[in-house]
Amino acid sequence: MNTFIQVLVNGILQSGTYMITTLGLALAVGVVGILNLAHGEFLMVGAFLSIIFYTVFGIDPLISILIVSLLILLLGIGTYKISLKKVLDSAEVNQLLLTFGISIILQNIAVLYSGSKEVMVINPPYRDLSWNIEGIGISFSKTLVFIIALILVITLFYILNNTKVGKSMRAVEQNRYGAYIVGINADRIFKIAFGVSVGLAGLAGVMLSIILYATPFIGFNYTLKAFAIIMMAGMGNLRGILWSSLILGIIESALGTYVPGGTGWSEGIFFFIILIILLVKPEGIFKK
Amino acid sequence: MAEKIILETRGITKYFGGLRAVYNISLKLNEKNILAIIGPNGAGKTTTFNLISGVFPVSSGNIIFEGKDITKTNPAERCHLGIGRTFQIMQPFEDMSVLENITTGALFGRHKYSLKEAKQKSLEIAKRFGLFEYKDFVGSKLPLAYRKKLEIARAYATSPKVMLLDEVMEGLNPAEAREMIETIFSLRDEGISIIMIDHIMFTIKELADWVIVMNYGEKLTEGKYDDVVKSKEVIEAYLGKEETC
Amino acid sequence: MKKKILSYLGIFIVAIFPLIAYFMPGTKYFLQVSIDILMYTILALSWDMLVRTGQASFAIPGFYGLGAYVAAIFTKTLGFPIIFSIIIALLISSIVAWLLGYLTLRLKGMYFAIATLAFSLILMTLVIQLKDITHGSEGISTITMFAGNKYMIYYLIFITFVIVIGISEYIQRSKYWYSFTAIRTNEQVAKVMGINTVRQKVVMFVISAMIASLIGTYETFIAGFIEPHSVFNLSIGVMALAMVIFGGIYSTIGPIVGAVILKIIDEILSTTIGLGYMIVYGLIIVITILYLPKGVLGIWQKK
Amino acid sequence: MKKFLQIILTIIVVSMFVSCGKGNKIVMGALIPLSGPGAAVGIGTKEGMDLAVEEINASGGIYGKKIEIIYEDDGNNPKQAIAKVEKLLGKDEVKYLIGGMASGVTIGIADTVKNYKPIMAWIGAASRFAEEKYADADWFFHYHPWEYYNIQSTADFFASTGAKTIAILFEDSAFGSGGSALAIPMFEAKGFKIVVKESFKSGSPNFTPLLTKVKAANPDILYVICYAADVIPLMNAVKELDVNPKLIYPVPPAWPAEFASMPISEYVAQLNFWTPDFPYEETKKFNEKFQKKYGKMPVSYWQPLGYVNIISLAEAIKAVEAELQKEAGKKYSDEEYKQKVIQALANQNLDTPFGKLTFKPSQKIKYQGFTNWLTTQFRKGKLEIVFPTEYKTADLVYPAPKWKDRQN
Repeated sequence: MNTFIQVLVNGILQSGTYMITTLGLALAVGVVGILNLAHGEFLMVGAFLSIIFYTVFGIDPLISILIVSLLILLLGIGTYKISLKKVLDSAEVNQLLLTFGISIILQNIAVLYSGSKEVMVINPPYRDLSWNIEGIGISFSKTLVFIIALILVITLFYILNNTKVGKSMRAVEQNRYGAYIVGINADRIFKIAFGVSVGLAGLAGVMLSIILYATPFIGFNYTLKAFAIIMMAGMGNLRGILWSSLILGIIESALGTYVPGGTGWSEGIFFFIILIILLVKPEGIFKK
Repeated sequence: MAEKIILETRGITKYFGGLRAVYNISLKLNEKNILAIIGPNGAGKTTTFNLISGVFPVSSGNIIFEGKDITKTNPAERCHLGIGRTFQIMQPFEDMSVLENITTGALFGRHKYSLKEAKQKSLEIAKRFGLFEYKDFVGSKLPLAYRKKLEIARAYATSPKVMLLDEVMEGLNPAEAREMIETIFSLRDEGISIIMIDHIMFTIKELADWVIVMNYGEKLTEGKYDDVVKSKEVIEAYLGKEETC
Repeated sequence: MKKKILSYLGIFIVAIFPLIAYFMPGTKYFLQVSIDILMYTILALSWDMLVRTGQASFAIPGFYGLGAYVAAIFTKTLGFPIIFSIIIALLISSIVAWLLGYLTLRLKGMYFAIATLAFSLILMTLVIQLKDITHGSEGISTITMFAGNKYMIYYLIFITFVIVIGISEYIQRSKYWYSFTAIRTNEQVAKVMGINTVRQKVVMFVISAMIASLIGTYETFIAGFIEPHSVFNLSIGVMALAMVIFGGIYSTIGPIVGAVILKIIDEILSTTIGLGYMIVYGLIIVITILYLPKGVLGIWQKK
Repeated sequence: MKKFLQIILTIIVVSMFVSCGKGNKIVMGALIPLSGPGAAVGIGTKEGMDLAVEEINASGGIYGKKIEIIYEDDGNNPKQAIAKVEKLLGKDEVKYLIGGMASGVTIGIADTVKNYKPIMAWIGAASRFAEEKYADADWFFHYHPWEYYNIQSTADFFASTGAKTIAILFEDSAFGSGGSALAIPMFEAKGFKIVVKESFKSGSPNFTPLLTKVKAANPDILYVICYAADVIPLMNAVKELDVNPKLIYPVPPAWPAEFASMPISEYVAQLNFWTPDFPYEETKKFNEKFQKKYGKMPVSYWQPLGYVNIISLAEAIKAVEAELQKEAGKKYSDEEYKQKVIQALANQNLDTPFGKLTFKPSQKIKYQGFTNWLTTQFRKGKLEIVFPTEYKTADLVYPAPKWKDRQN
């Protein structure tokens, strides 16, 4: 019984990582309509910045998280202005290639920066803090990631549905030219949405720097998984991301604990579930 | 009337999820006739076309073409049997020129012409529908009237026995409309049977041999134009609304 | 007409390249690089042919790895001659592609891309985990073809290259150009125009998969050693995409130009700049796509 | 824009064909990963090599001949590596092929290298399959220990602790799979019971499911074959789930520098090929030199290994050159010269940061360099050598205290 509860806890905490790394991309894909292959690299830059702030200026990640997210948000807006803006109307493959180019650049700048250090880590005091309740171990930092992810999902959901900016975003999502006609500045909305999307990636990066580490190549795998989770949830469906992450996190956790050799299969199973869902319900399992 | 029935639907019905888009529509199209379907927006006219051309499978009911049940066939097979259609929102293949659009119809339509024949054929068709001077234009850059013509030309290139024309008159000026009416007559005279959806009453009056009125996905009434327009329900449901606004 | 002469000239140069290279210092280096370039060209073409039907696939790494592994297993474990292993690899890939195609090709855009990506990653997991058959991550050592004779390898790949160009050009000039373009721009209309869209897409998917898998088998017998992380490498798929868009999509010459230029840039940058050269590589891609959205070929095309 | 690109391309192409004259130089070709995952190892190796080259050339080179290294990026990919080997050996005509990291690359280039038979002073590859590939190559000098040496040392050490059960976790690429494939039978042969064997994907690790399983199995030793990046998340999860094996024994090729200062590192033991704390004179000297040039401490054994790679080869060449110096006018043909260098390397007895370097036959190849491994344990942020006993600097703490009994 204890093991079972531990498995659930592990799965739920892992789903926090999936949520927080997927959320920003969902905004880019669902609202701006940009297939951002460099999402994971913005996340990676966030993790690097968090580590730099901690080691160079001694600023704790939980404080620098705002600065870093803002910096990455600005980086995103800059990237949008000089590059992405020009491919908004191009074919999806052009966006893929452009963001692929950006991801190569960011990755290799990070390679130069980290040099012979295989991995960058920091050790804030709460890093290995954990509670042990009746034999169930719960990590503080992972719980923090989960809670922040949850808050972000709910906030974003609220913003998209209830505020003026959010409503304009949804209007733009549905009909770009129509939005122009009713006086929404679509370009500005895209700029903001993409900036926020990338800023969220940066924020996720800061959280990863607390629970994991940073390497120049940490991002790509999260990009792939984020795309897959978005497809599973259904395009532009934020609540779906919450459920999809939970399901995948718990399955991964149960597989790793109960099945001999399970962890080795977990990535295969992860994508197998997604493939099946795409085939059975291509619009995503959690339709709005 | 002892005319031969070429296309018949028997109580076709379509649900989208829980929504009833088309319910129990039965119609008969006689050979070399022009059948018009009218009705207010959202009456299910275009959905009916999609069911006949196979774009959507029917939820229930049957479609009979030349005496054979074609309910279970896919759109391509229906095209090969001889059902051609145009789309209300014009959808030329954007990466193709006008001529290439038409060629595509000839290549994969009922006769499956070879590439050489199809190219030949498409030139003839372009001339026949007055598109020759625009033949190298990219489809999406054509003026509206010509895009309508392209829709018809492309469907015609598949050598159909029945053509489904979805609002081909919409947005045309009187001169263009007149030309279109002549075109439709000429198709009929060639032996093609036609079902058309339209709003513009004078063209229907002139063209249609038989009129079906739809509302809320159901058939309201049918008959000759003069009879139908006099029907009380139609005036209420359709003419009363449409004409006044 | 001029175009035709130019393309024959191009193929002629590729054909006699080994003779030119023979007189250069470091012959085999240039041969090896050209082998890599030709292999990427073929992959890029196979990706382009499929994307002409509107389906942007990430299954290339999957089929590349599948081909490589089937060939390696049949040669190493079962002792088949190379040529038979290659044929079996092609057969198996075509069956897998046929099944996968029927399942996934009704998905569009991103959904199809993610489904095929999932396929590639699932295959990689299988290969890593089924150690008894595949030797897992440690890889399989087999034999090299033509005893490692680079000239023979070059010409084998050159022949493949010509055949694939032939297939691509056939598609461009036959009725398939019409059906593919129609399916790509508006599948619904294409269906109503009498095009059996599912069958056309599946057939193209199978051909494209077989080409990727054939190149995978070549990799096995060029290096004589394969490991899952390098043959199921997703960057093989992304590179094919990059080369196609870089050169010019929906054509035969575009992917070739893209593959040749990108691969040569890669080689030159890595040997001259060394550490950090990928930054410049990334910049070149970004600048090209921003200023030449239709790829390098866009320079010659009218607006 | 177009013009700008043209100019840049022209410059690059021209610079490619203007190769520097060979003249009075000794050119070595280094094949290391400089992009993609593995770049950190390549960069570390390069730092070590650059340090050695600087040192040798500053003291006048080898009888006036300066050393020059051409670095090529193998991208950690066997096929890419083949092209680079062809460039180094065929186009640049280097006589010495050095560097190396991944076993896969080493296996993949074998057939190509055999066409040239250069002097291959190789610091990478630990897989037994790589050893097989070079079994007959009498020009192949392998510095890095084969993996069976480390598994053997590990097994010996485990036996010395009195442990009975082992849980093995390994990362799923060639490094971890290969290691576990060797380790499991060897441990079983020594009478250990393997209670858990699981693979995981390095790079995006989620250790909690695995460790929940380990906790249930309650092994004496938790043996983890992983990369540097995995160590800290692993130990965080071990603590989080309160997993208490008697000994935790991860074996990454390098440690994250910060790990030692973290409280979770206490009592963690591991096999070390090299650490900056090694008790040799040369180790201290190397650390100082490295610190002076780069302003930081070395972080992995690749830095000293790259250094040793050059120093060792240079010493051998120097020995041959010395013979030539003795008799003026004497000349060796290329082949003779090569054989002389091979001879010199074979007879080498060099003090290095890793201890003595000599080349002796291993299971398959003729010239194997290092074979020793030391077991160390983190104690108050420092690595103490606990096994084998002759090098011991501290006693092993076994079993390690349970998490709840520790201070922090």
